[in-house]
Amino acid sequence: MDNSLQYLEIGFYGSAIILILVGLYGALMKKSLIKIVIGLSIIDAGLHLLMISIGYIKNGTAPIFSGEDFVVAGNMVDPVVQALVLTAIVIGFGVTAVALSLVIRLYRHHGTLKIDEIKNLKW
Amino acid sequence: MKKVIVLLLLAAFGYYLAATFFYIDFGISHFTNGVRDYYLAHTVNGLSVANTVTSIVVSFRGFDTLGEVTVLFLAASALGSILYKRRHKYEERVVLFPSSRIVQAGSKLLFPAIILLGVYVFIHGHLSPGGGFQGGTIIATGFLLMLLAYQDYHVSHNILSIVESMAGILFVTFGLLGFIGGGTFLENFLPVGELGDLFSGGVVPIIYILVGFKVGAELTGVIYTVLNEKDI
Amino acid sequence: MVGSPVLFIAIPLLAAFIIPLLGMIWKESVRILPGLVLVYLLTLSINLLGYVLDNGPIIEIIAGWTPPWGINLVFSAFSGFLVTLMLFLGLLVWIYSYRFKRNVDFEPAKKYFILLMMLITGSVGIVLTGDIFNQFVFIEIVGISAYALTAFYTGRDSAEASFKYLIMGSLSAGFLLLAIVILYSQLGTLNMADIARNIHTVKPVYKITALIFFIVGLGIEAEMFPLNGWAPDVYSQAPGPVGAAFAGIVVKSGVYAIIRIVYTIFDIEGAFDFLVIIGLITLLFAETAAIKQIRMKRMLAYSSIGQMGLVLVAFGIGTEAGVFAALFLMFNHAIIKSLLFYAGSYLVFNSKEKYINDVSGLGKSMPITSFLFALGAFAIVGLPPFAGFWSKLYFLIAAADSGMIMIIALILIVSIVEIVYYFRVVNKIYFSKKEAHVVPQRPTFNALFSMIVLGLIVIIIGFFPDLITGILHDASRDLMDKTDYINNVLSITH
Amino acid sequence: MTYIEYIEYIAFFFMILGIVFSAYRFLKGPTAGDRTVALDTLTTIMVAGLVLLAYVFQRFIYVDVALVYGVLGFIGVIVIARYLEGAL
Amino acid sequence: MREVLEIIGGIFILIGSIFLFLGALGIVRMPDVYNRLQAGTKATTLGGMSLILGVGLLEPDWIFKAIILVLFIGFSNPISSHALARAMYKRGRFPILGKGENMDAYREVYDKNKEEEVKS
Amino acid sequence: MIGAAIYAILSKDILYAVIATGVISLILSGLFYLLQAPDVALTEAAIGVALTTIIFIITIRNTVRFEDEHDKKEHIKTIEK
Amino acid sequence: MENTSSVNRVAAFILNWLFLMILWLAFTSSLAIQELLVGVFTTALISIFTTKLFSCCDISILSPVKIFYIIYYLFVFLFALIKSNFDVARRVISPSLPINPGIVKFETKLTTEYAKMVLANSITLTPGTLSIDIIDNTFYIHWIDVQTTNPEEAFTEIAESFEKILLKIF
Repeated sequence: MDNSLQYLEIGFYGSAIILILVGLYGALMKKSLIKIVIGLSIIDAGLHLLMISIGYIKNGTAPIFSGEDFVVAGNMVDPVVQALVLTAIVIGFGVTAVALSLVIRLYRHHGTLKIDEIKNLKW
Repeated sequence: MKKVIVLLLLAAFGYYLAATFFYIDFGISHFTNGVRDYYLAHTVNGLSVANTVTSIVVSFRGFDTLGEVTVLFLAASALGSILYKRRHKYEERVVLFPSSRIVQAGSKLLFPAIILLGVYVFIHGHLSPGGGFQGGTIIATGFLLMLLAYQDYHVSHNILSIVESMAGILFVTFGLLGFIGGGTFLENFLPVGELGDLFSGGVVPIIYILVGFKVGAELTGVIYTVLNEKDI
Repeated sequence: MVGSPVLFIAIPLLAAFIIPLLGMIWKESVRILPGLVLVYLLTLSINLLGYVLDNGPIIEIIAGWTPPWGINLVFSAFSGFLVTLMLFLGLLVWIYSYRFKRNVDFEPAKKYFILLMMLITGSVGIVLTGDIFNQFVFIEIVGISAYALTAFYTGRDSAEASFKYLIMGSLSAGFLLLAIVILYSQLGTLNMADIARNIHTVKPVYKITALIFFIVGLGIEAEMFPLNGWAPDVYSQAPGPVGAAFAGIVVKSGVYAIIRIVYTIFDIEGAFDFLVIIGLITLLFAETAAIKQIRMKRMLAYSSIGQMGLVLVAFGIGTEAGVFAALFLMFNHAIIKSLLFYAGSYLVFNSKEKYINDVSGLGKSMPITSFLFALGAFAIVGLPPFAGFWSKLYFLIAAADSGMIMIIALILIVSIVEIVYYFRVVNKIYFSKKEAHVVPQRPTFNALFSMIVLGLIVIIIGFFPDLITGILHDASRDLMDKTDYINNVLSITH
Repeated sequence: MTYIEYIEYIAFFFMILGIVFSAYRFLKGPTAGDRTVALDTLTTIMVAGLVLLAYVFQRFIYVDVALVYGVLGFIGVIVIARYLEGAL
Repeated sequence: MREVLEIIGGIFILIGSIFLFLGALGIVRMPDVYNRLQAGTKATTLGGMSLILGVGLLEPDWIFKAIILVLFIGFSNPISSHALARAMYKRGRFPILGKGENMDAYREVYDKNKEEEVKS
Repeated sequence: MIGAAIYAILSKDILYAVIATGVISLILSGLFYLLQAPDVALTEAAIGVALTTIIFIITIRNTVRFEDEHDKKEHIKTIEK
Repeated sequence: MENTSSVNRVAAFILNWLFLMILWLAFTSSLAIQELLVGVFTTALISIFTTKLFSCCDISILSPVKIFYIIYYLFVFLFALIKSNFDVARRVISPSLPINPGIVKFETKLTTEYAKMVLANSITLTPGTLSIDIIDNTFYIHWIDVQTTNPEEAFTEIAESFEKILLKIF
């Protein structure tokens, strides 16, 4: 069991950081508003992965004391980050929904999604 | 040119992040006397809740959850206010034409099962993975399936908003009931019961069930609002 | 004890959940209930503030878990003062907007008042909470209500401003989350006092990284220099009272969060210099931008950013006198900028483009509004008989005590710039020919009432500054005393 | 290593290969339908994989996740299909 | 008894994983959406079912949940692939046809619908 | 997952990008599961797979599917081919 | 008439309740008294709200004959499923891709919606076929290896064995 997961462990931080960077690139460079929102949600995904991997403990188990096989608390992974990520995911969903409704409004008003053409206010 | 600059900046930022985080070793515990061990010890002894994540979300950091529920509530309100149109008819068709008979029959059969799954997830939030948010989301997704499959399926807006408000009010009221006997906000005032039983954990499962109802109603409302949004 | 600080959060939430239900039965209640809640909270906070000034801070624990395990709220002299100020301004915003746009439908009105109440509640929560992740949640509450309120009017370019705000807001939330997770991974706790107690054990590299991320994340709310691109657009596109609420309430909570991070949690000396530098940059940038503006609300917005830069500089001085001056500046800014926004938004009420030129010659047709605007303008640039004078004076004294002569010179130059652009407006109001196409709009009774209250406060504080300095001294002492904060929070028992 | 562990390794190997193939189809795939097929396949493979992982971890309660996963993945595919149909 | 169950479960898992792999291979190799759906649906459905059943056999306590999952997969997978196939046809992605006459019986329905759409 | 993320950012067709976000959250929740966080995996699956997808898709329906007109023409060409 | 419909509704309610209760038992996998109590309560509540939708079959489905046919159907179906998988495996692995795809149609004698759905699902999972649409009684089937385009022959080839049993169940 240990060996099969060992190779995966190396990549967690790396993939989280790459996700953050890819999302940032999307949010900063893309022209389409929806792409920007997608970039934001990718940043969120990377952050959540980063947080969870910080809380991981090798050979740990989930912080649930299940009835049939009572597990000792010693080798449980960190429950706090999990609770934080739970909160963060729900909040991120709320923000995404609001952002997309704003995108719809902007499209109604301007008839385009390109950020270059929406500049009544100076960007 | 701008692209190159941004890419370079991003690379620098990524290097910085990587340099910071790779020193935080993966897979070991980084601190000795954090709050984690207290939580793990007291979730069984103090609250008799099996799922530590649930006990943290609902009891130790219950205030966060209140805020989080509020965020969803605000998001639903914000959607309503941003997309508001004066001549808004709720009788408007949600989808253009009904889906095929197979999908209709299938979703009819699956709908009760999905709702039951959602209810199961939030009732057992303190025993197994899951809880109010997840259960509420599953319920909302079940409604989404029905809304997609049928052309004339309607969810009453008033009922949704009543369920949502009642769940929220009860949540805060349960919090305020914690003041009974000189306690604090959101304090557990019920007997905690035996670990692993369904009726255990004092107010934790009750609050999570309320959260489930609230999130389910809110997200269904969000889906409904968005589905009705159409250029005329 | 007269009440519990947790009511500041619980009661508005309860009201927010009740409002949709009551609104089905009695439509007017959606406008009245938020006001009642705010009145109640204001009395509560005044009572608590009186109690706190005599007996020391109130630490409220939640869910029966003592810090650092549970979340706690801290109502000290410093936070209590800010909360009272915010609630007072919030009440005025409510009065002002009670009949703002009479023709607004029921549904938007309901949402407007819920969102406004939650904006105020979220800001109060940011100030009260003693837990960094809880602060993040409240920041998101403020954020979402702010996005929605900015985009409230469908006609203008408000969605664009709101979208801009949203992008920056969620990027900054990401940075905040990163900072929180770095601190958590090192210390295993999220409580501010606990972090402050153990921060010296953290390696400097993590400390600095976390601090930078925190400041970047919170700088959005506080309108710090590179992150304030949203502010002018938002102020100019949001409804008038909402702009006042941003300037008076949201920004204050952002500054509070930064100050709490820098003063209490971290023990890095360089952070103060950093605040001074960034404050100065913000100030210079904003004032130079403000003088170029041709639109009323954008000018006010840049002026507001400049004031926040000034506040940051004052906090960056790092002495008790500096903190005192900063608090006084914040108080004045909150009062006066709200007044300017209220009056200004009526001056350009019927003008489509909201140019400054459109206010020409309105002094005759709108005497009270014009007078109040002029009063605010005189006060904010720091002319002697008004409130702004004292705060600038205290600020200069504090800076001189710390030997920052260059800064004094810079601030004086900037003040002259301020005088130029504010007096330009006042000059237009009184001594220019009236433009034909602008129709003056009489303020409603509510609006007039709240403006006059603010104007009276400006004058009274100007003549009797001692009314407020006592509280401010207590508050600044409270902020400076870090060990006391840690001990108070961590020694609380159930 | 026991007999079951060998089986697990082989199963994981095949599943990862399956994930790689469907990812290839997802990235390649000329139309939206192909991508959605890849998503559907991926969901099924993941559900099976989650159940197998639950067995590896020896935690019964983990199966809940797989259950929820199956339900929601199905609805996600229906959503995309309804959009492609032009019904939304 | 336990050993027998283990052996049977192991075989089920093996078969399941091989079919999952074949399904994925199928969606790579097949030439158009409909054929990919054919391969994807059938192989992954049986693969997932047998793998989950195998795990259920290995751990007899889990068998009920495993059966529910199996039923669910068997029920929902064909529905979703049917919905997808119909959607693709309605979008006008006609299948690759083999040799023979009158191979596309659904085309007439599609054309009729299109005509009605044009009229209205 | 990273491939899907890069694809989501680079693809010209926003619908494909949306499906890619579905794949991202699918694999992400698998990783959460590997990291022994079933609660989070459940949440991510519940929110990421269906709800986010529907909201994005409705946005696409109410706006446009492509980043610019040129891409749309290309797309139609490939369909007709 | 009124009477029978209300009887039907009660029957549907009981069936729905039973169905959900079985699901609940499987979800919890426990017979603790608290779980059962809560389960009975919640499933009753849910079935009250969803009975209107849940109309797949009347109460007679619980009769032993029909249950026997259901089990028999399951066996036939499983056999077909396994056969179809080996068929797919053969096609996928063989390098030349032996396919000859096309769409055929045929009529069915089934009347109820659910029977059609089950038939369509079974067709999708049996060798080389994928149901694309049902319009009234006509099935449109994508066939990976078309042997005949004649509706009757296609029917005997694809669906006859299932339909025989389904007619007995519904």
